[in-house]
Amino acid sequence: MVFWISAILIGIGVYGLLTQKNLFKQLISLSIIDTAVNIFIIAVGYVDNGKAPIYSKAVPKFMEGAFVDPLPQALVLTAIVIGVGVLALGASLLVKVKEKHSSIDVENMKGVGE
Amino acid sequence: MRRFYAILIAAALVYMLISFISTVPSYGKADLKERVSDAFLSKSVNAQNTKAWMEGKAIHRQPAKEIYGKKVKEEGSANVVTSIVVNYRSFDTLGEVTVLFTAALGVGLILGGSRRKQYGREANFVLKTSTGILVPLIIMFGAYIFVHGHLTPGGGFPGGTIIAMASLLLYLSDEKFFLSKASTGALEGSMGGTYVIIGLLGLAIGGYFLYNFLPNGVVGNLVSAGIVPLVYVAIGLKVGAELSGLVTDLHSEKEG
Amino acid sequence: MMVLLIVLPLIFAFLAAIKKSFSYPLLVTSTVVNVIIVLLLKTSVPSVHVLGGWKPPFGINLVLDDASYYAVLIANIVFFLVALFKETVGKYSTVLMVMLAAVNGFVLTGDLFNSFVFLEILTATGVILASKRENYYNAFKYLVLGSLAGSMYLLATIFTYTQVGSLNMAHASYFAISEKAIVVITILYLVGLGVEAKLFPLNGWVSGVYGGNDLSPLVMATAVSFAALYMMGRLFLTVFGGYALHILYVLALITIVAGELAALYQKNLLKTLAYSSIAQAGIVLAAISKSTEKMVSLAYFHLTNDVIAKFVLFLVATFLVYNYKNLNGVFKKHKVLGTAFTISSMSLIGFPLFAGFQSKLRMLMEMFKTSDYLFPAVLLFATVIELTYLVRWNVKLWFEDIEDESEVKGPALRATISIILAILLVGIFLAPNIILNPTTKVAKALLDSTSYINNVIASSMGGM
Amino acid sequence: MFTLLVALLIFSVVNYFISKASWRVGSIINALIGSYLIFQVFTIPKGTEVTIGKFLGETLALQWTNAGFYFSFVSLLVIVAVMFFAIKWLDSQKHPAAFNMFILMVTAGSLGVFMAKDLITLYIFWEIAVLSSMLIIPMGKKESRKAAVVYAVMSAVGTYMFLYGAFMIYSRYGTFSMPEIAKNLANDPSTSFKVAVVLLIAAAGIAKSGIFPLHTWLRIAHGNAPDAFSAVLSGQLVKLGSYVLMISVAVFPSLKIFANLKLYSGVPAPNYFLIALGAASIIIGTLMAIKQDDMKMLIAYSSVANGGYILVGIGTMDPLGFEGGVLHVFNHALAAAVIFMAFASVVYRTHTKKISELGGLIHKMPITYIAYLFAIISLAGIPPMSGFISKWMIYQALVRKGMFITAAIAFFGSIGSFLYVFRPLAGVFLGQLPRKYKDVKEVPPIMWIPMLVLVAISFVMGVWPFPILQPIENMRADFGIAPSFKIADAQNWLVRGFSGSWNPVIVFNLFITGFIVAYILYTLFPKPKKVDLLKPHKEEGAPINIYTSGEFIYTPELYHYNTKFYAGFERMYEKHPSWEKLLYMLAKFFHDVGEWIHGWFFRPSPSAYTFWLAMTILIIFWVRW
Repeated sequence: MVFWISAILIGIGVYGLLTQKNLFKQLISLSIIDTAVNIFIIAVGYVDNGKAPIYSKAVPKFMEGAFVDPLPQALVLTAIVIGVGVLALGASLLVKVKEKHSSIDVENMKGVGE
Repeated sequence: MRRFYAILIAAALVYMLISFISTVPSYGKADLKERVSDAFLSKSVNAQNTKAWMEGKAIHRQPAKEIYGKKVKEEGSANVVTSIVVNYRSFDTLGEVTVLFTAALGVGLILGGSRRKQYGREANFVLKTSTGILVPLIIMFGAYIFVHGHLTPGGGFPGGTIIAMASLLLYLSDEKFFLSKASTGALEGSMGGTYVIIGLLGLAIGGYFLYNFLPNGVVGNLVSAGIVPLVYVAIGLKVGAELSGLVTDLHSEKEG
Repeated sequence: MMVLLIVLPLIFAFLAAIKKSFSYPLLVTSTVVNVIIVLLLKTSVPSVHVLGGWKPPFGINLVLDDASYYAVLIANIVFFLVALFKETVGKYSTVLMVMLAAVNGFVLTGDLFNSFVFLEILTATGVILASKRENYYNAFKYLVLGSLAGSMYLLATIFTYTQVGSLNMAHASYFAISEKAIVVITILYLVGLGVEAKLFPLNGWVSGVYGGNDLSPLVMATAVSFAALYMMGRLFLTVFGGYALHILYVLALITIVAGELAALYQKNLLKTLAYSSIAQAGIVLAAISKSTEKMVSLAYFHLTNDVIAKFVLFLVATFLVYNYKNLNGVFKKHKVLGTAFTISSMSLIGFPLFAGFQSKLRMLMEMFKTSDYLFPAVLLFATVIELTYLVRWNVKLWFEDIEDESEVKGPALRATISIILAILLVGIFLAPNIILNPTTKVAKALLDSTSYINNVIASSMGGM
Repeated sequence: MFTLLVALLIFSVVNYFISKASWRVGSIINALIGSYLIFQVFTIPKGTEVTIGKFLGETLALQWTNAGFYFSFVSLLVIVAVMFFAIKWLDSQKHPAAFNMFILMVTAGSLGVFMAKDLITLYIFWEIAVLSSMLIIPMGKKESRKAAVVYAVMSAVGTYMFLYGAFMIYSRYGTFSMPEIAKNLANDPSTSFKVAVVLLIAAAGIAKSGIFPLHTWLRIAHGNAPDAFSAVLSGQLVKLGSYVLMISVAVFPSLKIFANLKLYSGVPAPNYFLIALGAASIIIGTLMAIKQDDMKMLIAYSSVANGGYILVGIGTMDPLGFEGGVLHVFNHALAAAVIFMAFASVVYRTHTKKISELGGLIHKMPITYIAYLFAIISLAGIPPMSGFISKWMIYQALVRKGMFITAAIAFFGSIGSFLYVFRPLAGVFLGQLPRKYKDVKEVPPIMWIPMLVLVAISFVMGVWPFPILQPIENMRADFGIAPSFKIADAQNWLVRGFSGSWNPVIVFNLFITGFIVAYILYTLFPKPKKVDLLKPHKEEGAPINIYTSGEFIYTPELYHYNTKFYAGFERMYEKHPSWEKLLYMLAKFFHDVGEWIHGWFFRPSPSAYTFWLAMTILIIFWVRW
């Protein structure tokens, strides 16, 4: 089910990228796709009844099936940060696009035609 | 019409992805024995025989063992995700730090502001006062998060982000507030450098870049897991400085 | 040792963040040091560096074999050459250092997720470089496409993980992935990497990024392009040996034709060259997709020639475009630059006396030997079109009557480097083996996944 | 031989720097080197083979054959003449140093082509010749820039078809060496392969020698190249094409290769096809030449027609036809070179190449006039010049083979050539001298001597053709085309054909007699008087009301009788379809496709990129399942 959600989220992101004329909305669509992929990654590592992979007094022992897969979580951590970086870059570019082309709407931008 | 086609395409993509998903083990049925994760969880990477493991003949099954509160020779952080992020796959994290570094750098270069942007609206009294109270607490909380990264959920990235929240709060509450680029840059650079230097020390001492050359201690203790807390502190400060710098860039404009 | 290639530029970049005014000297230092390290590394091919001492497939490992060594060599030399141009580099020296680290990491890494991380750094730095000279919208377009591709790449990596159980390339190569899963994985990788490798409908960003300013084409069209195409070979030949190659072949052929035709239409010098670089990437990809040792070797031989020629072309073209309003007859004022430009473009077309001839003819011959008649026909057709626009530009730049009377002082460094590289192109024609020997090794290394796997496994047994 | 070529190539670069210091020294050195080369080609023993080296495991080699000798000799004659001509002519040019360098490269490239033993060597030197000539062409006037591009593209189309053919051969027989290929082709059972390969190889020749579908570059390239270089282009570079055509039908013995094919008029279908192309070129070249007002373009079209003659002659693979075709190479080379040099001299002095702007230069430039006169006599194929012999041989062969339509076309072309060569003669040299050229002088001796030397050679070979026929006979023997009788019979002073024989010396004497009689008559009749062309305008003001032969005369130039010289004749085909336009349409088509691709895939917004990315995944996904 979670897989389906992530697939549908990717679809939504793609839909957004395809239809939105506002560049910032496109950036957000991109972010949705990122999130969808992250959800997928986390979902891939889920084990039924598994706990968060942290040893503590409550779960001091390594046992088969006791924990969910920690590796996807580590990957997602990285992926999220990368997403943040890209988002920040994109946003700052859009600030400048707005300055230069007077709009961030694809149809109203001035001086982008070749 | 455009939307209709877009829906069609998106639907086709979703259909395709769902058909892809059939190749993945169904939700909740992931078998960690077939993955490297079991070795991470049981902290027994060094005990594995690579060739046999890859061939799949080996005992993928790891024996159950007590870990919390014990001295584990291989790895010492209670949080396994942290042990992966900062130890087993620390190089990824170096890359990750670099991405963030690049983003901050890029935002600085693109926006190129050098003085505080004035919005012309005064923050209200509640915000101002509470900022004064909250900022030290937030910073402390952030520091707590990344110092305990190897024990509890969290770590350098969340901790750093929380610290950056503090500076964001300061920006929101005060039109005059401006962090100098030089200071955030210096912290950022020196902390990034620290991370790399820790790695290089590992290379010098153990022969491998990012080698854990400090004793692991007892799993669950604050002082344990070798270089992990050090790296996480560096990352935390670096991310904090970076994101603060990013916030600074977004709130600044060009001279004149 | 090889990890220094990635780490040193990185630490220099961090240092540059502390003191901005040191960034350019640091860039020069790091590129020089890197080139020296690469040259020293020659003796330790093949070797594997296990990061943190965590043996593969559990930890991350860097693999230096003949293939990655060659790619690293080219990339570092390119960065060294770019670093010499202080004015062009401008404020972007820190970015270049990060990018250098990323290129090296992308090429050397033996881990799929790690390669994703470096790919993202490449995209991010590429976007920053592209935004130079207020080229923001094109940079944004690249960012969107690049991070979409990144998502695909990441998805593919995760699918691989669920199948293989690790992220290690050697393990993925070793593991018999089920037929159904490998289709999924290769499609996603093809799309994800296709954006950087300039595969046809995914290469819309190229003209905007290469044609937008004077710095990004110099590194993107050469070092980054080389790294991406290297990774294409690494993934599709070594790791997923043989899957999806026919799709790659078809797309590559379309890429060639589309790139050349778009270049024919272009009126802007930089964009023309950008499209030509798309077409060249198509040729390389088509050759890679044949997956025979000879063809792969020729693919990288051709790529090397293209990289050298493109470096010279962009070096000259960016100088011209950003110094003169009207380009008619500018080479009358800059004879040396003009000569280098002409030699490089002739090499690109494949005239005898220049390097491109060697690679193109050999490729044709090899294709005919394996009785593939389609690729040569496309290649020759593309060459005719390529010749049309390159000759048109050469004639325009050399012979048209000068309209822009202003005269910019002759750039001595640019002229020296471009003419040296141009002479190198002639040298490669005379002695193709100086490039062919290493590229043959590259092809061997890429196609021989067994020894790749064995290297990695051995590293986990006996250490470094 | 190889050292010679390499030395030439290296020295060409050296010469650039010498010429930078003093281009005159450079061009004198060039001329000396050229002269030395002429002697050199006689000293190399036939059959010498030199291995250049290995390429892809195949040996590249040069071989000195009879054909190579003949073509090299003809080429060098033209090139050396132009080199001497250039010593003075170059001072009207902007890039003398580059000219000196590239013309030496052209020489090296062409010699390499004629010496090549295998197709790859041929290709390499071919491209060197193309490349260097391509860089000379744009040194001319404004239009020449475009000309260079058109030239390069057309040439490339042919060349890459050639290359494709060469590799097809290689993939089948594993060799590039021409003698071996000839052997293998003769024994190959697959007809379609042979036809394809021969036509692909011939494509390079078709493009280069300006045969019908790819002839359009001649007009623009010859017409706009630097004037003296047009002589090399038309006289020499075009002959590279003829050489390749000869390879495709004679070196690869077409009669043997296509022995199992149906014969049309005694020649196999592929040859017949080539002959048809040649015939088409004759028609197009002649008709278009008649129309031209630009004298260089006029001769450019005549080169198309003459290329057609050569192809028709060689294509018949008949002893006489072959000899005629090959001899026509020599005749046309010399004639075209002299004509273009004469034009170059005219342009050198008057700075225009429009026939309608010139006139009456016979008084100012008599030597140039004489050179031009004799050259066009040879070009039109009138005895006693050597042009007659080759055309006669070709007619003989055509009639004998029963190709009456082709023969008729050839005759038509011959008559047409009278028309078009007369146009510049009348327009440039005869008639009234425009006032602005009243101070024009004859060109200096260093420019007219090369012209006269070439004319003299052509003349002598017309009277006594046996020295030049001998190497052709050797060539013919090499290719195994044996006649039933001796064609060139030096002992009896006879040139034989199927329908009879003739003695060139007697023919020459007859013509000289006729000329003397005509001259006597000319001196007896009263001399013509000169009228000032501009006089009526000066006296009467605007000459709008003047009306003559259906035209209003708005400007004095329209008085010139060369304006619309063949108007009546041209009207007959003025609405002809233009092949050149068709090719431009093709080019435009590719350009438009490029625009379309650009607009759809490369320019658009992030949405469109996403669209293509999604479509790619979906299409791959759909294709795979």
